Amino acid sequence: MTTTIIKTTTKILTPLILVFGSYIILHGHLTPGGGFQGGAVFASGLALLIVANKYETVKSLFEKAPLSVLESIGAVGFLGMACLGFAGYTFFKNVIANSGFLLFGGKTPSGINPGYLNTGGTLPYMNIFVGMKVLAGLTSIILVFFLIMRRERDEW
Amino acid sequence: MIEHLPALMIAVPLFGAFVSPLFKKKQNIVAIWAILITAVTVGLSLLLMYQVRLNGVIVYVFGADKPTLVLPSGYKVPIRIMFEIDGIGAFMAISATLMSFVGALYSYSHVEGESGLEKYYALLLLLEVGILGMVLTGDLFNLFVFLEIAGIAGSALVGFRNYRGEASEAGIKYLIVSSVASLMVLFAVGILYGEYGNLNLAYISRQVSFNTLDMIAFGLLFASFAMKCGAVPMHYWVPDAYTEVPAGINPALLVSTYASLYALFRVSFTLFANISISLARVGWIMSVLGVLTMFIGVTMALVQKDVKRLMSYHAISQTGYMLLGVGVGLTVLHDPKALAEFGRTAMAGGIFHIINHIIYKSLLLMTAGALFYVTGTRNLNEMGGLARKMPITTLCFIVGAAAISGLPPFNGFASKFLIYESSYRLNPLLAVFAMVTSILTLASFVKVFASAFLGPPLEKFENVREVPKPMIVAMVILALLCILFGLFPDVVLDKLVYPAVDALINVAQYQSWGGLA
Amino acid sequence: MRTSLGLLAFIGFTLFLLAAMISIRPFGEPPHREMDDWFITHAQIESSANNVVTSIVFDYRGFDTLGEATVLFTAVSGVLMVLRRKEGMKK
Amino acid sequence: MNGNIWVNFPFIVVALLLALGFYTIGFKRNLIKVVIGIEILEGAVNLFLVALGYVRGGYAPIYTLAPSEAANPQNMVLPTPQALTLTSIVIGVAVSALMLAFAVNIYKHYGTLDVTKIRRLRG
Amino acid sequence: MISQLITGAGYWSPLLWLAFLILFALIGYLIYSRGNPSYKKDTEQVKPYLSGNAEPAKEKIQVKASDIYWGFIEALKGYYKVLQAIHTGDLRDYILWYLGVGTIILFLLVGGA
Repeated sequence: MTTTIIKTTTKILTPLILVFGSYIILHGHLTPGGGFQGGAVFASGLALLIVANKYETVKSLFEKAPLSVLESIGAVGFLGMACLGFAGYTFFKNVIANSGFLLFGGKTPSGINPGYLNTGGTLPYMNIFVGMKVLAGLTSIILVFFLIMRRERDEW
Repeated sequence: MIEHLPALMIAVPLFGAFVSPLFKKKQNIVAIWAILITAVTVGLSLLLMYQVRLNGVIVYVFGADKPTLVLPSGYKVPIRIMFEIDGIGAFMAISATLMSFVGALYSYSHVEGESGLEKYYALLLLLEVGILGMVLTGDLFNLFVFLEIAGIAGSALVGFRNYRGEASEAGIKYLIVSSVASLMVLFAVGILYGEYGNLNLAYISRQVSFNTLDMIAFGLLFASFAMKCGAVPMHYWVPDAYTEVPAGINPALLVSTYASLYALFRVSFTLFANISISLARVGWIMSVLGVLTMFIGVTMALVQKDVKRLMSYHAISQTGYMLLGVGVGLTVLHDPKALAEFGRTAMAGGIFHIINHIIYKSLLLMTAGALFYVTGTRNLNEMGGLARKMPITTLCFIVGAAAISGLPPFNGFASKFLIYESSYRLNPLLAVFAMVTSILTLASFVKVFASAFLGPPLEKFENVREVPKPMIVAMVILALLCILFGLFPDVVLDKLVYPAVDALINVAQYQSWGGLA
Repeated sequence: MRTSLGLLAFIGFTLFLLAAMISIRPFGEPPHREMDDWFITHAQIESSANNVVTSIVFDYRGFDTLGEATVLFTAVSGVLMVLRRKEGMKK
Repeated sequence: MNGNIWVNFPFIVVALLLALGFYTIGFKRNLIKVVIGIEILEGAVNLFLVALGYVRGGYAPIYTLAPSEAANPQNMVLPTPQALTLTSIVIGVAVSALMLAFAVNIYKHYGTLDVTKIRRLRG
Repeated sequence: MISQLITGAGYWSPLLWLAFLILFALIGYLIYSRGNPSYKKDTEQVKPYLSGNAEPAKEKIQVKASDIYWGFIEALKGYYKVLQAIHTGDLRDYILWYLGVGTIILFLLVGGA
């Protein structure tokens, strides 16, 4: 399934898909979407890369990609953001919200507003970690299916 | 930090599971890491039980300003997820952590040399996380999430030996059964949410009424959890899964089955309290299911040739004892006199039987795994004369077999004795079935002992040695627990079991979040 | 035999599902929305997020999301373990 | 049976989808079709959860550049079912991935996906 | 204090039971040791009598597991035929049984409500 059309479409579309995925991850606390959705979009872009290339190319491209490390980092980071609440509050307490913290700590005006990126407390952090984790996980699932299909087609 | 104990119960094994895939290529290090984490969780669960005995129900609200801030200021409904831990939750938590620790210790040698071990130990820890979340949570949707975690981790571990086709077959069977059950649970939870606009177990249990929709939700929850805990005639996945899973995972898998049993009890006693009390029918359904489970399980076990499959059918039949004991208690729950006379004793027997059965069935399955480890087969027809070669395994097997067949002074007798005497008071037929089941259990274990350990030494097992140290240590720990629980049953009853029973009976305390509202 | 009994069970179960779905409250008129009203009115104050759903997913019910991420982690580990190439070298 | 049945039409559809999923699981011979049946069940339950949260004439519970009528919280649909649905969708993805992995392994060892032949464990 | 198990209809004490077990074992051993053998050693009196045939060598006897309780299973053949027939390893039957039992439970609960 590596015709010229698909290769060209992939070249054009993949960067857009990746950028859109990261946009969804980053604006999760303002607009529809969030870590899971953005991560899924990002992973679909990588999946396009996977299915549009040859087995050897994909293998050499993704062999050294630290997917499992990335997934573990995302998961542990998510857990760590949740553990911030142990400082005086409870597990999963949103400690950064409206605290004037440098990043994502701004105050949200009540009611309808155009939406400011520098708000949300721990939510954007969690979005980023979860997005990292989801894109790594889904990509590794697609990758292992792709590799095993190509590898064992002749065995079957 | 002590007030964050319920959160740590989940966070610590979760951290261990998230980190362990990083130990690729270093199999021994990841095994030791898993043993360490599980040991820490054992300590945490013991501390949790101490806290529960100290101050009743423990409530932990996730994301609130204070751990005990159930209701926001000036509001009438709980809005956040909370853990609500009473006697039986802590009881199940202790069994879960203990069995995970023993299983990790046993796995150190049992799966040594296989590939993908970092995933194996990560999934073992995740299975423990799922069980702990199921037994500690006080939120219905959260219960579903942890049910799915336990189911997925368990089925993935069932399929660990991916070079055997049977392992994958058992894995997909377990996975499909558990996902269907969890989806029906989610459907019932959705019905309850649509009616009462909340997901908190205690709050819904105060609101729940007697209309058709509630009864349908109750039936769906009942049937789903009954299938997940392997009640006949929905038990077919149990032998497949228990047979194919590596023996080091068997303890944790057993506890995950009984976490579903705990959820069944929680639903029947607490969530639908004012329905179950007005319906002794529910108790009768549970008791009849228990009797069916006991009898069909043990009669199927008699004709098995695969040693682990035989023991899995015994696991089914022992689950019947728990259903019978607690069902008898549920039948007379609204009758204070009968409850004081024999209902409380019956529930004590049923719940005491949970931990007893977890201990000795894990011991037996581990000895079966040891046989598989040294002989490479599970077929009883091909074994024989192994008693001389592996004396400690033989001794552990004798202890476990005596315990499961209810011979004094081992722990199986204590709980079965309570169940006999109390179920006899409700209906003598139940006790008769229980005793017949016990006799048949003894018979089938005599068969295993005679064909695997006794008999002349076979020449194909000439160079069989005793299994390595960690497996020995794990088995001996469980054997000692069998003997101790059998010799001092009253201590265990007072310290562990009766708090759990009273937590199930005393609904008002749970419904008011331990008096917080 | 098997098919007929299976169809019987299937039809009975379906009838109960239909009964439940017919006797449920009317569509679009939730009777109790206290919990959701709290979320809608307090999301911007407590978790400073315009998207109420995200504030629920990551703050009010964040623990569910942790479990959800754990489910995904579990499934990835399971898939990689079930489809691992190098099979165990057992004695 | 409150009033007319057409008000509850989405819920009826949920029940029918559940029945369809159970039929697919119970009476199809191909393992992949059984997996598809599980997917149908998941879709039905997700649809049920979302349908529970709908408020007639409601707006999405998002304040960013929302129309002015949405300022009244009573006009917003319930956000909780959407969060629950998100969770259960991700869980469904995880379950289906693992089931398909098992199916691949089973096909490699048994050479077939016929459920009536994948029966080495019985009795 | 001696540990005992109160069951509402009496009690059971494992330690007491163990003490009595040991006691009676001792008594039995005493009676056994008082007696003296009335048979002569290494004559045919001590050989097992298998209806006149010679006893086969111990190493030859390997009882297969499926031969144990043959009579029991033979007597319950009809019961076991039904039971084995129910246990088809078919994945779809698992779900169908769930549907059936769920229907029965729902009928018992809702029908009675």
